[in-house]
Amino acid sequence: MQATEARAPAATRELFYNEALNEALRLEMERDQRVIVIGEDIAEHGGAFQVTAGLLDRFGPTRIRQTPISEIGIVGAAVGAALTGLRPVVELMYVDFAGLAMDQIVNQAAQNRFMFGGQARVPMVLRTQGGSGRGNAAQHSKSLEAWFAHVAGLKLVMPSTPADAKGLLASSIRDDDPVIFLEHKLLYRTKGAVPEGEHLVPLGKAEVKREGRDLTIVTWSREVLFALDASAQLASDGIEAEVVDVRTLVPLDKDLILASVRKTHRVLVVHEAIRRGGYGAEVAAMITEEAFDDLDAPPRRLAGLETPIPYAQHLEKSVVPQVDDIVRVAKELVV
Amino acid sequence: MQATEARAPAATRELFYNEALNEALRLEMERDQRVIVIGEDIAEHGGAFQVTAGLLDRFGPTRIRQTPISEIGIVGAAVGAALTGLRPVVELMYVDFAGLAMDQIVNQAAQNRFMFGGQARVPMVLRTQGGSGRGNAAQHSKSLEAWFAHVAGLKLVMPSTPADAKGLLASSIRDDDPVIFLEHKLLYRTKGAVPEGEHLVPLGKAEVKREGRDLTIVTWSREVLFALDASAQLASDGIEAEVVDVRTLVPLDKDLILASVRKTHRVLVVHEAIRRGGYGAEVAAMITEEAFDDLDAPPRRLAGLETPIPYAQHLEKSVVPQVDDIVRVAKELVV
Amino acid sequence: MTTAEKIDRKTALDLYRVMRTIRSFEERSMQLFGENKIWGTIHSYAGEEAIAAGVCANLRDDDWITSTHRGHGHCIAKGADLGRMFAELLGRETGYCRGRGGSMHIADTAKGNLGANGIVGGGIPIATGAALTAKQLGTDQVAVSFFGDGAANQGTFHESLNLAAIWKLPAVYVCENNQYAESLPVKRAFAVDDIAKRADGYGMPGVHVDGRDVRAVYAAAGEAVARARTGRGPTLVVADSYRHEGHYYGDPRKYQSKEEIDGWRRQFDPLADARTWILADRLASDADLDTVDQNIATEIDRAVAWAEEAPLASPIKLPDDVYASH
Amino acid sequence: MTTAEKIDRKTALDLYRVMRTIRSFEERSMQLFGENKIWGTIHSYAGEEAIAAGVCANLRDDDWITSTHRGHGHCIAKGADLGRMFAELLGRETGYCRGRGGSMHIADTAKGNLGANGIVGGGIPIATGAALTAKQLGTDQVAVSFFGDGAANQGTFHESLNLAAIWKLPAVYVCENNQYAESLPVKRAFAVDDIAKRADGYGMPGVHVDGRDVRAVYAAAGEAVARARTGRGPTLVVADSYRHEGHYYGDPRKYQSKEEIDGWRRQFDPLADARTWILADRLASDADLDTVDQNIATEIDRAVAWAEEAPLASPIKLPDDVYASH
Ligand SMILES: Cc1ncc(C[n+]2csc(CCOP(=O)(O)OP(=O)(O)O)c2C)c(N)n1
Ligand SMILES: Cc1ncc(C[n+]2csc(CCOP(=O)(O)OP(=O)(O)O)c2C)c(N)n1
Ligand SMILES: [Mg+2]
Ligand SMILES: [Mg+2]
Repeated sequence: MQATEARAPAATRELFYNEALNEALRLEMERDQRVIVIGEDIAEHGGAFQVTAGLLDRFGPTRIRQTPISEIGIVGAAVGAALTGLRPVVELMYVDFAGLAMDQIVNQAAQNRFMFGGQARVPMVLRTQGGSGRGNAAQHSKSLEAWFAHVAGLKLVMPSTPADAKGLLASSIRDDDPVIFLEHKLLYRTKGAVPEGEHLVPLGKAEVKREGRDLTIVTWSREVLFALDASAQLASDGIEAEVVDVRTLVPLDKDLILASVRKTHRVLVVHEAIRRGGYGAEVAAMITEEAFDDLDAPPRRLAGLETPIPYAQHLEKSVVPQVDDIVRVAKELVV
Repeated sequence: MQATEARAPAATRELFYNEALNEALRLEMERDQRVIVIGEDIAEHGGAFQVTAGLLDRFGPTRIRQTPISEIGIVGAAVGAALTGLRPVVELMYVDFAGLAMDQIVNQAAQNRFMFGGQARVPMVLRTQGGSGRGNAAQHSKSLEAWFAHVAGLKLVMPSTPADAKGLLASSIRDDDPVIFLEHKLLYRTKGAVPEGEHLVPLGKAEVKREGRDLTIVTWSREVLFALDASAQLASDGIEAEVVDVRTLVPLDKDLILASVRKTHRVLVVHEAIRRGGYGAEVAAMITEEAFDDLDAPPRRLAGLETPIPYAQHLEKSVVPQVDDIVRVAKELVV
Repeated sequence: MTTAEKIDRKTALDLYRVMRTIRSFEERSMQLFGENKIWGTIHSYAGEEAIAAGVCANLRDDDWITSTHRGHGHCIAKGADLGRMFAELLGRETGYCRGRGGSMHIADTAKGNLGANGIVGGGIPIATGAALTAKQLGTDQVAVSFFGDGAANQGTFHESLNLAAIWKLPAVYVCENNQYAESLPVKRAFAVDDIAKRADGYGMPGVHVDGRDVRAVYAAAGEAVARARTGRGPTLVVADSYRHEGHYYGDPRKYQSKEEIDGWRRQFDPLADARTWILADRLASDADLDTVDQNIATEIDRAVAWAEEAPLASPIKLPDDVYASH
Repeated sequence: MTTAEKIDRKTALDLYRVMRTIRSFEERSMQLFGENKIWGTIHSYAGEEAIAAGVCANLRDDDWITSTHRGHGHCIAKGADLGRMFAELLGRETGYCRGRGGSMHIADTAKGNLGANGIVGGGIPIATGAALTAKQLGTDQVAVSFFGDGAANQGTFHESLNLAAIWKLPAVYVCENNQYAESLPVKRAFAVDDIAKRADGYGMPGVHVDGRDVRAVYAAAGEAVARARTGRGPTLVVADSYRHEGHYYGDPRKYQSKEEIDGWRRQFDPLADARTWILADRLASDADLDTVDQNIATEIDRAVAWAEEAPLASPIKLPDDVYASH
């Protein structure tokens, strides 16, 4: 895989995150006949979050394959299709439903290559979305990246901007391994500049979304936006936070994270998933192992409370890190 | 729940780990008619690891309810039974099959109480076993505690000795919340002294299985035995390792772990599960957060390589921490 | 199809009252949603009232049900308090779930409602487990699982029905075939005409009933419940129906034509039908039914007012609500 | 039951050869296991050879199969190299999976075997996906999923058969009913007599065949494969059989009486049966068949010797074998 980032920058337009994903799907489907989309509600309705809108008209019902509600059947069919020559992109409507399909994701997709001694490859993408913020309650709001990160054989992507969404989805589709691609329900209607035409963001590369010298905030998905807002507030108090958007959780760009930490000597890891056993623990533990002597304070974690996500708006907000929480903890850390 | 540990010590006998579990099941079933066991192969065959041996004869086929191969149906039935007055103990033959039942474990069992505002309780135990060491390869050898630890609403137990197996299983059955009880396939035929009669080990209490002053090894399940062996070797080189057996991963006994770390100033976290996103990251991150200034070195993690478990014996050993590995890393840490 | 039986005045009025209550509840929730007072998602049961009403009229308070994302109707038919339901939708401390659940997660365990479920097919094994409890403890309780046509293609359906059949559990599986699973019409989701046929594969009776006709549902469910209660095992009941609204509040319904919607809505209105046969069978007068309607309207107003007066759910100590024992 | 058709000499000998190879392979694996040369678990396919042989005789190298934990037979019938199979069981670098897979995970993708599976029911959706590839790319390939009676109670069975039916995929689902799922007899796992009945619920043909009779299997599978290949959709074939050995090597078989085992073993020996009808139909002589047997014995010896000479699988860089691209 090759990053285009080195080339002359392409023209950009402002797109919503879901439009950017839609564009990536369209371009990859035009480029490669083997790419198909498979999932619930993705045809006439265009997907629960309109990521596949218009694709039925363009590619027809065999390449935009709408399914009954049969999560493990669908994911398993994608595994079989990937093994035999297609490059399926599965849309799982909510990551909370992964518990129905985890066996095919882990025991079959992720392990196939290793288990069979390298005979096959499983070029499939499982796109889904998670996160809270829409009042969908405990069965439609989880953040489950830690489950996938803990599986040998999966790659794991969580873009925070429309441009990254497009570029990382295209790269994921071209990747020869099973990629879990996690969107966030509250990012779909965020806008940003997106390069036209082919745009690839390589897997495994984090990005500094804001430079700073006083502390490093390592985060991903929707919390990147919160961290940027928080950084703006911190700046007005004279604290310059560097925001590292991890983008690809597996493989993890340790070099970029460590370089930032070695500069700022303080680190705050932020994610929406519950704290206990969250991927933030991995990031924090890795930083401590690799950069202990560079740290002026222990890495802090700011993450979801250990509860299911409640329904009511004010309750929901109270269990996942908000902008103010980041500001508060960052200040504690820098003092 | 009350620990019996304070009372006069009961008479003990040497039992195998699976016999100790069997005894706990028998005693709890005798004590409480609402306790039933449900799972595959648990009747005439006595369970894949002989944990339910003899219980069919004693309690009959309605309380030792052998099922077809229908993991999500079985776990879901246990949830429903638990909600309505039984106290089911499910035997899931291999933790690797959890991917088939994760939805009922997480979206239903774990979240029920919170989601419905405290109307109900889900007193069920999901017993299963994991780990490598028997040549069962990638789909029968995983260690998945990190998945369960990252779910709000589950408790998580991983005993390493026959006595703990008995005492923790009894406590888990009497607990009013869903408990994931993870055994290890290579522990079943290990022996130890087990108290007769009622024996309860409280959930949430770690135990120092060996005292030492030079470093703390925090670990659980089968690796406790490896750590004890390693400690003996280390001792002959003048290094005194303290071995903390976590026993209950959720709730985690932070106090005991931190007290040990504050004494030794060096810590090694060991587990068999793959390192990336393993529960060791949580333990290491917690220690760093809470005891940064007491640490003479960053907490080290020794864990499984990031591969599925291979079949061949020598390959299998090469991907999970062995006694020698613990010795080696402990020495690096103490130097 | 099971044919409808003659029904007495009291039963007719009870069934009518439940159906009207459900319809009015749904209308008011939609309104509240439109006013941004409810958030998240709601799925209207309008058009399907005959199923919940007809089935639950056969149940006792100590019988159990499991419900779905489209669960208001089941909840009401099982005897829930409307005020506490609205309070839940409005995120109040007095709601059934203290604002933690919302529309997709209302339970009313005191009345045997083990809960709505946001996971399609998620309630089927749970009802099966409840039926196991009844059998194990030797009670004569029955467990009913409501689920949609969409859920009938989930693995949980398959595994649960088989378990219930081999163990002869006192369970009734009620498949509400409202013609769609979100945007997917049943004819594209099944290659078999009659979902009830699947029962044969498990060795249990499969009954297909007109879900518009509350009398037919009442009779078919009555048989199934009696079968379960008397130890003769589970039944699959498939009830044809149609949801009047979109899948969720705000569904643009791109997958349906206006003609289809209008035609079906006219053809499938169990409430209007009930009024018609009640009058035709002279079980009650127009005025009687109007009085029922008005009483329900008043009750709904009161329930909403009660709910709106209650304090918002307290966010204090949420983590303490996760476990029953610490 | 599909009736067996007359079969020509070449086909008869081919079928016999495959069955005998499987039997001999299993005998030798058991022996090697007993000698502690193979570890982990092995599940013998002895007694069920007619199913793999009869089905795969209808397949081309570019057709796909998914197999099970009891997978040696399917692998051999699909054309695998015995040496590489033994090498896998012995943990050698020359094994099909370089010692990473073992008995429960042999694949031979060059011959269309997408792999054995340690997850009961795990291969059913995968075969369905392979059939989707064939349909999508417009080839005339067929995908066959082998699975046991136990797997027929898994959710994956249900969801996959429905998908294949609504999409008319070129898939054949072969349920090997060997009377047990581990210690659970089919009569306790199903409340229905004939598993093939389940096909009705998906709108696909369900065929019940005597899995002892390789001619019957060959014919029934032939029809199903032809149906699939010509775009007429999937079929469920249920083949009755019996496993001669325990569930796994070392199974104490507490759930079976000696009488049952002996009786069934005599009654269900497809290999002995084949010898009988081949002779009766004068398709080959005793001497011909003895020659086949001897050749296979030699081949097995050679295969084991070749496997044992190979180096153990290398543990170097295992983590690099997890991903195809880095
Ligand atoms: C496991 C799962 N998959 C998908 C969804 C998204 N979803 C919610 S309702 C629904 C349709 C359900 O159809 P059906 O069972 O027929 O019930 P209906 O909505 O028609 O009442 C879907 C796909 C879900 N909530 N859970
Ligand atoms: C999902 C899952 N559940 C349970 C097991 C344990 N197990 C292995 S084989 C087997 C029995 C399978 O029975 P069946 O499908 O009839 O195949 P058979 O062994 O009879 O060939 C079981 C329960 C498993 N491997 N996978
Ligand atoms: Mg529906
Ligand atoms: Mg079987």
